[in-house]
Amino acid sequence: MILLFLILIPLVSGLLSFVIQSEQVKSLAIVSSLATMVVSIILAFVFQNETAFLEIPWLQGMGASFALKAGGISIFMALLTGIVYFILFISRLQVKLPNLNRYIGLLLLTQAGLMGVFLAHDFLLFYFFWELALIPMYFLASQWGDENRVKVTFKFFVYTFLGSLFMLAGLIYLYLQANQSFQYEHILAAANQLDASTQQWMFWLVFIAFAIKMPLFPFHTWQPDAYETTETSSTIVLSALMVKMGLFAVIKWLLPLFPEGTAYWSSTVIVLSLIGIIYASLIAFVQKDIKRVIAYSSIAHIALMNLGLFMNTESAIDGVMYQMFNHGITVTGLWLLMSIIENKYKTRNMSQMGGMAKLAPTASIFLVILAFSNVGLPLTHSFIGEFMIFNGIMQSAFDNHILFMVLAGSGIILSAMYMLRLVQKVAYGKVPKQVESYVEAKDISTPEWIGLGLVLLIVIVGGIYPNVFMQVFL
Amino acid sequence: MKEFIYLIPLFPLLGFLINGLFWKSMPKKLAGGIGTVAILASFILALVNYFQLDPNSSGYTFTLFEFITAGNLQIPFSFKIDQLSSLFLLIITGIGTLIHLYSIGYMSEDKGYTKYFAYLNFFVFSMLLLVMGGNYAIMFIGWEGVGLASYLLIGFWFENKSFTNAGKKAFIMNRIGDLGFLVGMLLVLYHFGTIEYEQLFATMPQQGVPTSTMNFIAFAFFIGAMGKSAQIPLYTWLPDAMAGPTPVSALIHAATMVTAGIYMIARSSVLYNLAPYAQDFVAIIGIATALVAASIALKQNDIKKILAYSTVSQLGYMFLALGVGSYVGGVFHVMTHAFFKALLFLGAGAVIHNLSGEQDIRNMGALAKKMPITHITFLIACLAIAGIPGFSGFFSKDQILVAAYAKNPIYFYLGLLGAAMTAFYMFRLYFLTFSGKYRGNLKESEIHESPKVMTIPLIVLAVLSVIGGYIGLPHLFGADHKLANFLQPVVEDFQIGDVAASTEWFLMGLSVIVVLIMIFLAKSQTKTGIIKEEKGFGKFLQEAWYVDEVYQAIIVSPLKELSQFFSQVMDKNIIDGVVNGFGKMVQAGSNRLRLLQNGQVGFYFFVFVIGIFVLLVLGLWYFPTI
Amino acid sequence: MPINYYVFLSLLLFAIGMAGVLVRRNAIIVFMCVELMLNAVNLLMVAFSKYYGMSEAQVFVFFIMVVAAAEVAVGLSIIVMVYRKIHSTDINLLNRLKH
Amino acid sequence: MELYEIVFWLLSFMTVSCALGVILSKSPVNSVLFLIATFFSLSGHYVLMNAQFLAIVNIIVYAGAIMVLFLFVLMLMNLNKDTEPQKRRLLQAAGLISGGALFLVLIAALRTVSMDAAVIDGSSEIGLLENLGMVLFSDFVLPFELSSVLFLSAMVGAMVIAKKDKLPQKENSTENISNNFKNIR
Amino acid sequence: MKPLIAAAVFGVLMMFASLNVKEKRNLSNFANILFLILLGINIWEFVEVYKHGASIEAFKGMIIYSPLSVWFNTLIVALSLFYSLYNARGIERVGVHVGEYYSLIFFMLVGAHLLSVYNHVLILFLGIEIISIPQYILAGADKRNLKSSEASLKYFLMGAFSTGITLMGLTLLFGGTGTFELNAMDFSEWNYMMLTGVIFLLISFGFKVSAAPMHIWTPDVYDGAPTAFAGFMATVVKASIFMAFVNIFIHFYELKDVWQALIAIVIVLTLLIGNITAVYQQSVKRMLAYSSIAQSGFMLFAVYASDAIAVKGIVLYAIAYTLATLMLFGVLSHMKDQTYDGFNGLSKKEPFVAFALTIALLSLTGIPLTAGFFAKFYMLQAAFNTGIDYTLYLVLFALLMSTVSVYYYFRLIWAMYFKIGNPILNFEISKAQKAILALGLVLIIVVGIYPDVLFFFL
Repeated sequence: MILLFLILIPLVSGLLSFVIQSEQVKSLAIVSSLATMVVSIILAFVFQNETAFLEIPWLQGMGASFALKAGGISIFMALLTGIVYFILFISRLQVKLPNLNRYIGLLLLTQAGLMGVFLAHDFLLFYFFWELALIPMYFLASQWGDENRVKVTFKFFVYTFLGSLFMLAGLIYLYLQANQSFQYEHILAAANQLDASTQQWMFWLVFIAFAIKMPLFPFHTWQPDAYETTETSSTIVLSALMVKMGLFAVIKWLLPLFPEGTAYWSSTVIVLSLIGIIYASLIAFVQKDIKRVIAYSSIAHIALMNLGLFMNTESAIDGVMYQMFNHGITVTGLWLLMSIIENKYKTRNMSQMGGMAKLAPTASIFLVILAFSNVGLPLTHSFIGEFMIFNGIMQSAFDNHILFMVLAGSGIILSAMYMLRLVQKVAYGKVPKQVESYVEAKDISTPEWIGLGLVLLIVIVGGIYPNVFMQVFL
Repeated sequence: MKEFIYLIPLFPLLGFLINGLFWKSMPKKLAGGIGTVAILASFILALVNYFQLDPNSSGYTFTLFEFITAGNLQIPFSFKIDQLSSLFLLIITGIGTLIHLYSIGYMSEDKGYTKYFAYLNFFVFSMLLLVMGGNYAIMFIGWEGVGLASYLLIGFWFENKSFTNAGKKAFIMNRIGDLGFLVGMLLVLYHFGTIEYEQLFATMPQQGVPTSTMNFIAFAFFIGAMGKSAQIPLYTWLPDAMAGPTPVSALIHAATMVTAGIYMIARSSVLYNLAPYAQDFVAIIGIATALVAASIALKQNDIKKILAYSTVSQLGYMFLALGVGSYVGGVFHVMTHAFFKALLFLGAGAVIHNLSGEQDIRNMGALAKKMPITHITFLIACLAIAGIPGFSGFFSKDQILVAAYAKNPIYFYLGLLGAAMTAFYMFRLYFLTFSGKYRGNLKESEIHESPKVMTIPLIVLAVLSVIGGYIGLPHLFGADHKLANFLQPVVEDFQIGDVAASTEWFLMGLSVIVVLIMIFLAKSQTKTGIIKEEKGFGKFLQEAWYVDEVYQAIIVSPLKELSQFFSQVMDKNIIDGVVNGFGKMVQAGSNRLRLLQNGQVGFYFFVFVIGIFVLLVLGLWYFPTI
Repeated sequence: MPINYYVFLSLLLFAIGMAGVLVRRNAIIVFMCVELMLNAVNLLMVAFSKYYGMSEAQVFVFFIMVVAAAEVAVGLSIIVMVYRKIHSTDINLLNRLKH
Repeated sequence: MELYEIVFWLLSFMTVSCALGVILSKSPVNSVLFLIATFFSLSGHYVLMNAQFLAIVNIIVYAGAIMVLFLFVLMLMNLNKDTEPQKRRLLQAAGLISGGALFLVLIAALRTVSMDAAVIDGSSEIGLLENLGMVLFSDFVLPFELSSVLFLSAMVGAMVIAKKDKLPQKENSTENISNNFKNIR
Repeated sequence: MKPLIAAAVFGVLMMFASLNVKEKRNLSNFANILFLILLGINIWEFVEVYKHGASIEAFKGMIIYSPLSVWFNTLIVALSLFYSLYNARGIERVGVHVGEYYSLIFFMLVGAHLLSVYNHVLILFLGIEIISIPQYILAGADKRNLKSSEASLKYFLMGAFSTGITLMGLTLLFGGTGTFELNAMDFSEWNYMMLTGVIFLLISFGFKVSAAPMHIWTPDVYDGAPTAFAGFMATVVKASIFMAFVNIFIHFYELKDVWQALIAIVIVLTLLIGNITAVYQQSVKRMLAYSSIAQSGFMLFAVYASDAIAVKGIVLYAIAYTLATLMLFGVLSHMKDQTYDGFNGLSKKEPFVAFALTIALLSLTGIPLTAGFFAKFYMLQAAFNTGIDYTLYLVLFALLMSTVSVYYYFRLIWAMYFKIGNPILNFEISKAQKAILALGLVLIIVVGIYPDVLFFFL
């Protein structure tokens, strides 16, 4: 029952906020997200060893049921969703946007979709939520953000929609193989019985949806534009949570479903991931727009995580799970900072920035720490995750495992290059003359402080004593 | 002490947290005090630890908590306390205390005073983690932590772009090394299943891992050391790192952090002993670095640059020691070098401080009278680094050179060449700074001796620079090598051939003579106090062999070009072009296809009939397979 | 006469009707060609009726005629309506709706 | 060669040539007349196959009523001349070729169907009015009733379409359009 | 049987009403009441058939009532009611003969009824004709508008042509099998005559459901026809014809090797032409015409599979597609400017309407939580069920084209929500109409969440 709350609270409050016109919608958002977070925390830390399961009859004629199951990674991702949403709402308390109630409503609906994706234990239900998360996102991204947003969002939508349609084809095929049942176990059994060649093409049918969502090189081109143009909250939901759907789906669905297909294609995926790491990092290195730096950095990090998933080692997959959480948290903080910086300098062009360490020392401190968390410096939680992934890569049975490890590891050098460049351009140096007249010298506001503080707390605690979080899924 | 060992890193951490969290409201004096006291407390604990250490046991491992436990990956957050780490603890906290003390004076007029001490404490904390760590993972935490602290402190004056560039450069170069470290560590984990020193080194020789693998692992680790300890080809960050406040240069870029690589290899001596080729490689890189850096130092005019290249060069010596198997020699030199190099930097700092930031030795001179304590201590340090008998540097350097000779005489002769150059540039520096005439712009009356808080550390270090060598007297003198004995349970020299006593005397004498000649040469060169514009080879040396330019041309620029290509062409036009191409294709197809609908029924009938025809033909002839 | 002859004859008529639809541009003539096609069907149907000895087929033909008559009523009125507007029955002249 | 064979060939020739006349004659009125002739020859075929009732109906309904309607409309519009400028010979050739090709395809397919029982034997009863009436009003009563619906809708439709409405003209008035079209022609 | 009679009688009633009632509004109200009664009669009939359990044969096997067919018919009538309730104002504005329009619609429902229950091919033929002839007229109902007349003429000429094809097909089928009753047809020993007949039928049905390459009349006719009627033609009529299409091809199962391949080709062409051409359109109405072609491509999967799932799928698709398209056409009939730009900023002016249209568009795109998703789902499931090896490629192609469809559907959302403008309405969207939109919205979502609601008796 507690699982249902995770979906119902955001869903109901999301619908409710379309009705509320006044400022109260903010309190509603905070209360709702707080409640969701508390539920997810309870689920994660109190019931951690029990597998929560819920099944409500739904389409019995079709063999689909409203089945939710929380255990391991599902619960961990639900926790991430709960935390990120709370941070999001609390730290953007003072933001002024037109049609705020709709904005918040759509965000909450997206949350419901995300929760559903992470908890669904029925293939059809999973697909439902997969799309449910996408649609409000489309409106969020199209309605609030930069000028270019509508086109960019449209591309994003079409791209991901195409992917999910491929998954739909795979889903129907499996459904028929499983004697018309969508139950996870039945689908799993049916998929495992497929012969190798079928698994090989089925793999791509399903994986392409996830790969676009992640996004994996070369399916990534929607992402930088989308991140650049969307409003910060949407960006956070997109990059901290939505892209995790792809990774999550690989863990929960793809890998167990098609072991032979995975084995057959993993070298291809690995090569793509490795290219993605280096390629995206290099691009991030020369971006002028601060948001695009984070966007490309995100591609590189996701590529590393995807790489870990296809290593077929326990350590890598554990690491990826942890790193998904870490990346979600860190990137949330980074996007918050990017929006603070943008508001301060009224531009996103790095070359017109500088001297933030003087203007807003607290923000700069957060920036530096989160930048280093993004780089994977020890004592931040990203280090633990990346370390485990690297270890997993090293332990894998591939002949070239050392080469993979070195190439993947080059990401840590490149990430330092672009993140430090960002920090230097933004925080250091002097305030450029041309922006001096209108730059706001004020430091971050209290809500932002709370949000970023929470991020920081998780970053550090997760980096020093990771078991606090890792016990949730181990 | 065992149960309280975690207090050693905890104090600096607390200092960091207090200064870091309350940086806005912290009174200036308190900040310095907190910072210094935190390190002092650690130093005292380190002393206690040192004295409680059982000289015969090989130390103990103290597990604080489970760090990473996931599946078969079990990494505890543990400390390994043994002779090696205890020694380093002493060096770090000891010199750290002195430098903190010195900083109170040196940084007294800086706005980022509190921040400075917070960073410095964080550095010490990381460094302590590095040496105390009970496994490679903890070492790596400290390893990267010191990198971070170094980055922050180099770019301490963040408004200056070239300073922050230097910090960035340092961090990124270190990161390249870190990748090597990481690969090495993970390979160890892969082959031996643990990275916990105690289990690892106890069983390593018996595991039967092929030598080629061991070489590879050792090589990977050495890449890490190259980055951190500024060896060829990753040394160029260190001279730039002098952008930071001078005490920082003293502490981080001379005395402690840069020796982390030596510590790591000494710690992994079991591994390196099993990896002969990697050892040779270490030695070659070491001696090459020593020579290259020394040659560059010959022609530098910035006081800190000279010291920086000197540091690189000395670090090369240490690696030479490690490479030829003289781990004790390496560690010994680390210690003595820490004393005299910290002293040199602090002295230089005092000079710079009192000359209002002037760093160019062409604008100095005749400071001996104005700053007597600084002068004397600086001279001691110069004598020590040049290897004048009686001073600490002499003993450690001699031990290294003898070991090198035992391995291969070429190492010795090259090392001797390096020592000669060292003596030359150090005394060139000394003479130009302290003797002759004052060539700067300041009024001479404005130049005065530093405050006590700055001179006391100088004096202490000067004393240490003199006596530090006596714990490692060569066997030749009939005395015990105390340091070797002390380290014996943990690290031992490896396969160093015996050198006949007479040969040893000869070598020692040779080096002393060469050094003395060089000092006089330096004296004569600097008599006029005028340094000519360099030309030809001199210019080449002055410009540091154009290494930075070469790196820029063959690595950085192509990388940037490539990135620009990826960003502008590959991503925008090719990959995204394909994606958008689909959209455009659909649009264009739509534009063509809609012309089919030309509005004329006659044509529609045609389309219809053709459709009928095609379907009939296909249906009646092509498909019937019933 | 074997039924094949009638099949061929009917198909020939049908094809002629179809060709007429394609060739002619006068709406009325086009419609007449369609009637020709219908009559081809009628002929075939009668032949089958004979072949199978089923009078239902002839009733079917009867209904085809009924439908044809209804279509003619509607069709001619549409043509008249169009003619009133554009004073022509040329089918290709009407192409305001396109693309 | 039996008599009925001669009649069959004769009628067939007439049918086909009249049908060709429909599509090839330039004057619409001629086409109509050719079509009526076709219907007559088809009625001859029906008689040959002992479908006397249908033969009569064909003449009365088709040739009599429907074609007269056609003729009437043609006269009404005064289209008794060639209204199709023969510009697109190619298109016409293509039309004929398509029709021919389709015919060939069908023939080629149906040639293989072996149905060689004779259909002209002069002995069947099925075409008699009595039989047809029995079938029509017993088995086919539903279609019979439905055809009334069809006629009703056709009736209503013809009325809706053909009646001149008294309505205020919209912006794109009929007059303007007809003028435009006059200009085009 | 009762609904059949009732529909015919109601048609006649409307004719008489139009003689006596002068107020247009009263006529449409009367018609709405009649629709409601018809729906009631349909439900009554359905309950009877459902209670009876098995299928009922009537008129010596000419028609067969099965629960499914009567249920489908009930849904068709319900959708007609939905249509007429919303579009009453639109219909009134088409021309003077409002009563006659309604009476024609009732006659079309007679045809639709026949198309879902026929067993005798003559009934099928009559059904097609009864449903077609009123369409020719309705297309030309707006006599002030030349486009309407043009549409009518085009539709009529091509429709008559296709009648010839249909008849040839039916005749050849009879020649091949020697019977008119579908149940009695035996295809176990096939010959080219029946095969040719089947292909002819495929072509003629393809024409009616606007499958490429027989689709070519569709855009012009839907574009030219009065918006109020185009909606009906594109939805209810099409759905019933599809039902007939699937039902007849189920009987041709033994020949499936041939016609499945042909339908596969037709599907590919239909999806390609429908979707791709729709992309370039500027007029929403014309876009909807192409969209209806595209959706036909999807519905053709039911024919392709021709099994029990396909029939269910057609029911579902009919509902999903019809509801959504009716909503779109309904709102479209209000718009002065029927291009995309005419919709700019509709969300500001009519937020609820814009929202309802958005859901309708999402349903057409096939997004989960809307009826359109399950509709497509059933289609693809049915397709996969055939087990033919090239089905996968067919399905993938269909999905690819579905992605293309996002472009033109979302363009409308884009216009309504993200563009600024002041849309001008010909006449206000009344509260009642909004309520009907809301009903449609709820239905789309309910079916989207729980499609079993349509099959509760099966």
